[in-house]
Amino acid sequence: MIEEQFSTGNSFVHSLDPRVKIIVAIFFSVVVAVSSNFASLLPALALSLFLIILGKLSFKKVLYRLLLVNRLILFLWLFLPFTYKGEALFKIGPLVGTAEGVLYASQITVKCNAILLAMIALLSTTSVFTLGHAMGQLCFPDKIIHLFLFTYRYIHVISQEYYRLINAMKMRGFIPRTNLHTYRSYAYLVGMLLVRSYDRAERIHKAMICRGFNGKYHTLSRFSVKMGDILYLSVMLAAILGLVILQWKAIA
Amino acid sequence: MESNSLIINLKNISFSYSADKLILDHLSFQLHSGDRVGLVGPNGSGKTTLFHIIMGLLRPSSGKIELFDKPANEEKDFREVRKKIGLLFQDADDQLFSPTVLEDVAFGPLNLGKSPEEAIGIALETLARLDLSGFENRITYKLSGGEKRLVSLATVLAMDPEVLLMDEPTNGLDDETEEKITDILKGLNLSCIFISHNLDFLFKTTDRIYAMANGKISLDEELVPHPHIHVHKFGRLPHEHKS
Amino acid sequence: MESNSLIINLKNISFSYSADKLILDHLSFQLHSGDRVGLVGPNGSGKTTLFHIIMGLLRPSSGKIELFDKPANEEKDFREVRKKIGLLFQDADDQLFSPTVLEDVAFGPLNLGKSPEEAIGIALETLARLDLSGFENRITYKLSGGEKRLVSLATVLAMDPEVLLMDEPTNGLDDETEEKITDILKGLNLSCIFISHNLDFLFKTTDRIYAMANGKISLDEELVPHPHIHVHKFGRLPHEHKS
Amino acid sequence: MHISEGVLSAPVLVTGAALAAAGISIGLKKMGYEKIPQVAVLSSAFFVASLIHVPIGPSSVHLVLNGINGLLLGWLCFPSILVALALQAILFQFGGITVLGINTVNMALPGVICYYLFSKLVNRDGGLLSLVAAFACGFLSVCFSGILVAISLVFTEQSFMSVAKLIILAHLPVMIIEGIITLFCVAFLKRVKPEVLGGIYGKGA
Ligand SMILES: Nc1ncnc2c1ncn2[C@@H]1O[C@H](COP(=O)(O)OP(=O)(O)OP(=O)(O)O)[C@@H](O)[C@H]1O
Ligand SMILES: Nc1ncnc2c1ncn2[C@@H]1O[C@H](COP(=O)(O)OP(=O)(O)OP(=O)(O)O)[C@@H](O)[C@H]1O
Ligand SMILES: [Mg+2]
Ligand SMILES: [Mg+2]
Repeated sequence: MIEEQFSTGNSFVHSLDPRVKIIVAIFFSVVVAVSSNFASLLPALALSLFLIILGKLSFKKVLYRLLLVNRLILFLWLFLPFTYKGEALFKIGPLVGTAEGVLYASQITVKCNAILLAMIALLSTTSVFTLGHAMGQLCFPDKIIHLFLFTYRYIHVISQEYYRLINAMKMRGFIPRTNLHTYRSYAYLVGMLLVRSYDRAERIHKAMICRGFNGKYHTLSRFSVKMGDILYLSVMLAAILGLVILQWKAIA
Repeated sequence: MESNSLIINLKNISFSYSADKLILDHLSFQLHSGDRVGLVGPNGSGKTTLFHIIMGLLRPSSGKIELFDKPANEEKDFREVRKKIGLLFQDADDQLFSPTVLEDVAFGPLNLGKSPEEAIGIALETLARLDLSGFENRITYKLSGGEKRLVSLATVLAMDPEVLLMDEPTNGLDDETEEKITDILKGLNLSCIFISHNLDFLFKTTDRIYAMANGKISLDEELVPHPHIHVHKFGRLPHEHKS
Repeated sequence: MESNSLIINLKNISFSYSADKLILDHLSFQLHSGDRVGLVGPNGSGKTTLFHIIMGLLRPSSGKIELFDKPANEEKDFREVRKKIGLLFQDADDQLFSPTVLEDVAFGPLNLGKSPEEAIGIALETLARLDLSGFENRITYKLSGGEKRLVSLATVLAMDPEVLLMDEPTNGLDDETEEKITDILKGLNLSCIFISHNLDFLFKTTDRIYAMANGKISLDEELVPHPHIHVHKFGRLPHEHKS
Repeated sequence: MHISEGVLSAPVLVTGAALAAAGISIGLKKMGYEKIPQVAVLSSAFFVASLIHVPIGPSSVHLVLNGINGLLLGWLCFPSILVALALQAILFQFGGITVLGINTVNMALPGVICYYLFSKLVNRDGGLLSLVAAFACGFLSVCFSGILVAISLVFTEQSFMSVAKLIILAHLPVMIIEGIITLFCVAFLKRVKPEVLGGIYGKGA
């Protein structure tokens, strides 16, 4: 169920220092999210596509991801052209689509996909555990980091428990339908998962205590910055600065 | 049901979880009505996987599955079959998800379309059959390991299956509970496949033992009786020599 | 350390999770340095509970605990003791909570105040000792059951304990892995208590076996060797007669 | 319930991030280091459970469960939901970095509100009242989330109004299902392990 589809590979992007990738991802996302002009959005989309190519990721898999995530965008397309005020561009029955509406919807689409592609190229090419450690070194609050690492660790154990339970239900003829029996059974399933997690948490806590845990977490991970990392970081930050200038010029 | 009819027929089944390792490798296997079969093999050899393939919880990458003389390919086909084949999971904890024993045992019959009254009737009857009368209102989660195992068996038997697949039924049980389960299983008049690391248990409850290795199943039909001497400490505590 | 000194001394310990059932009932038990002890008993007889009492994870309702000749009453007392007693849990998934094997094995030494470099050194050494070199960067949740068990053992040994408590170390393992663990445990020069349902395993790894029942512990010291004849099918598959 | 990247305006994103930061810091204060494994394992359970799709007519919806998350975790549901959303963003690209704050607020704030509204009622011995409270908890938490999502959209751009209304309307069946699931789930927990509901997580450090 939970696979890190893009995290393995031997491209240049895969070998980058995860801290560099996180910094670039944050700057890129923020700049693109607040941009409001095609003059900067289209170069941003091009840049993120370039990152995907650099990561040697399978286009088919990436495209599939995009399709899944673009459903809300599709939904917006059904409305925005008609509700956004502006000059009439086309008519479907009584509905009037405006040029501004279409432009606005296209803008959102480009923004969303540019950010998504960059996230896939930067974050999804790193294993979640590595990301967690890197965030720790970037001075994120350490409680969050440990919560993040622990949560990911146990998602696998609990999803296995979930699959075994749901299989056991199937095995006894359970077929989900729209009825109370179905909802009650799912509720019991969720309840059982929660109870088991509670117990497991207690056992883990005990196991930690037995190994001398006294509330303080230590981390072992350290990363070393290579020449390539610095180069990449400088080029990317320059490119993002370029996007800022483009956007600023367009407004001015 | 005609005796000796073919219940499970697997032909050239291959399966893998990930590209790098084939778990089942062109495996073929047949179970006839009335067969009582044991299955042994090292950890990770794919025994549990095989059960899940038979039940349609996992789909093979190639090969053919025929159950009760009909090909089974889609979820729809397996849904029918699951009413007739009962699977007991390796970990009884995975099988019991309702708050009380009664609700859990009645879950299957309810899914088969029985009315709540009928389902309760069937549940109580099945519990009685396994000597579990009085357990109805116990909280499943608080049962002991052996009790959980017995109640799981009840949940499966309540569906009145023709075939029973059990994954390591004696794992982690103490001798007394193990003996109780062995007796119950010996007494059941069903076709069955039991996975176990416990050869002595299999010897008592099955007629034939297959071994799984390298993604294939092989049968060792020969009886190789061999006397040997058994000496050990701890002889005063109640204990039993299996086989 | 002086040999034969008293390491664990439990006097009249009583414990219950809920008012209606006493799990430990005025239990007394002693472990001396160098003792290798097995513990058997039916499911739910309180074996795991006993381990948790020794480690101070549960507090008895009455009775006295002395560890390494000092009374242990409060969390503070137990903290010291936990550095010297290593506990292996029944479920390895509870024990391995770090992302990677190296981090998990280094967790204990780090808590004992070692520097990261020292901790890594100890971790690598311990892994090598258990034949697990090369496992450092494996993701813990992706290990197989047997591997998890071995790595859990490494996490405990990395703390260099004087006493080892293990809760059903061979449960669910195939013969080969079981044998490997048995060999490793036989080779360890530690005092230990092993809980197991597997008498043959205990016979190989311990000198004495205690039985737990009705909230008490009793010892059966007598050796009762008794020959008997063992005949079974399936003799051609590689198998081993334990004991 | 997620809002994708690129949809919301800068002021909404910044407000969301600020509110989330406030909620998270309250949550983190209440979460001592020794509680991290407990909250984490429970968060994983919620993560997994929220991937369950339950059928409704010809379609299906996935569970949200922010009501029961709030009941169990109180303010800690802020960090819990933050981490779950971050993982969804990394693993499935649902949501993203800039919307992480607003999405966290939209899910976690209703959880906290429901904790204050219903925690006492749900934990009462009285049968019917506590069940009604459980239903209301599940129903309203999704309802509030829907309203917050709608507000985020409308504050971004007036022309989102009809989309926002439709989103709330579309969530009506989800609210009912969440109510029912929460009701049965609470009934389950009360019978099987009432301590879980007792709010040992929620009651602060
Ligand atoms: N969900 C899964 N994803 C990936 N690999 C899996 C999964 N389940 C099992 N495996 C792997 O498939 C192999 C076969 O597993 P399976 O559980 O069928 O073995 P088994 O014979 O039942 O072993 P055991 O005696 O330990 O129960 C093992 O190597 C296991 O690690
Ligand atoms: N956290 C708990 N709350 C309430 N009761 C418990 C708890 N843990 C264990 N028990 C009960 O206490 C009894 C003793 O449990 P314990 O786990 O110590 O047994 P055990 O001898 O280790 O059994 P097994 O061989 O199955 O591991 C059992 O009846 C069990 O149901
Ligand atoms: Mg198995
Ligand atoms: Mg135990």
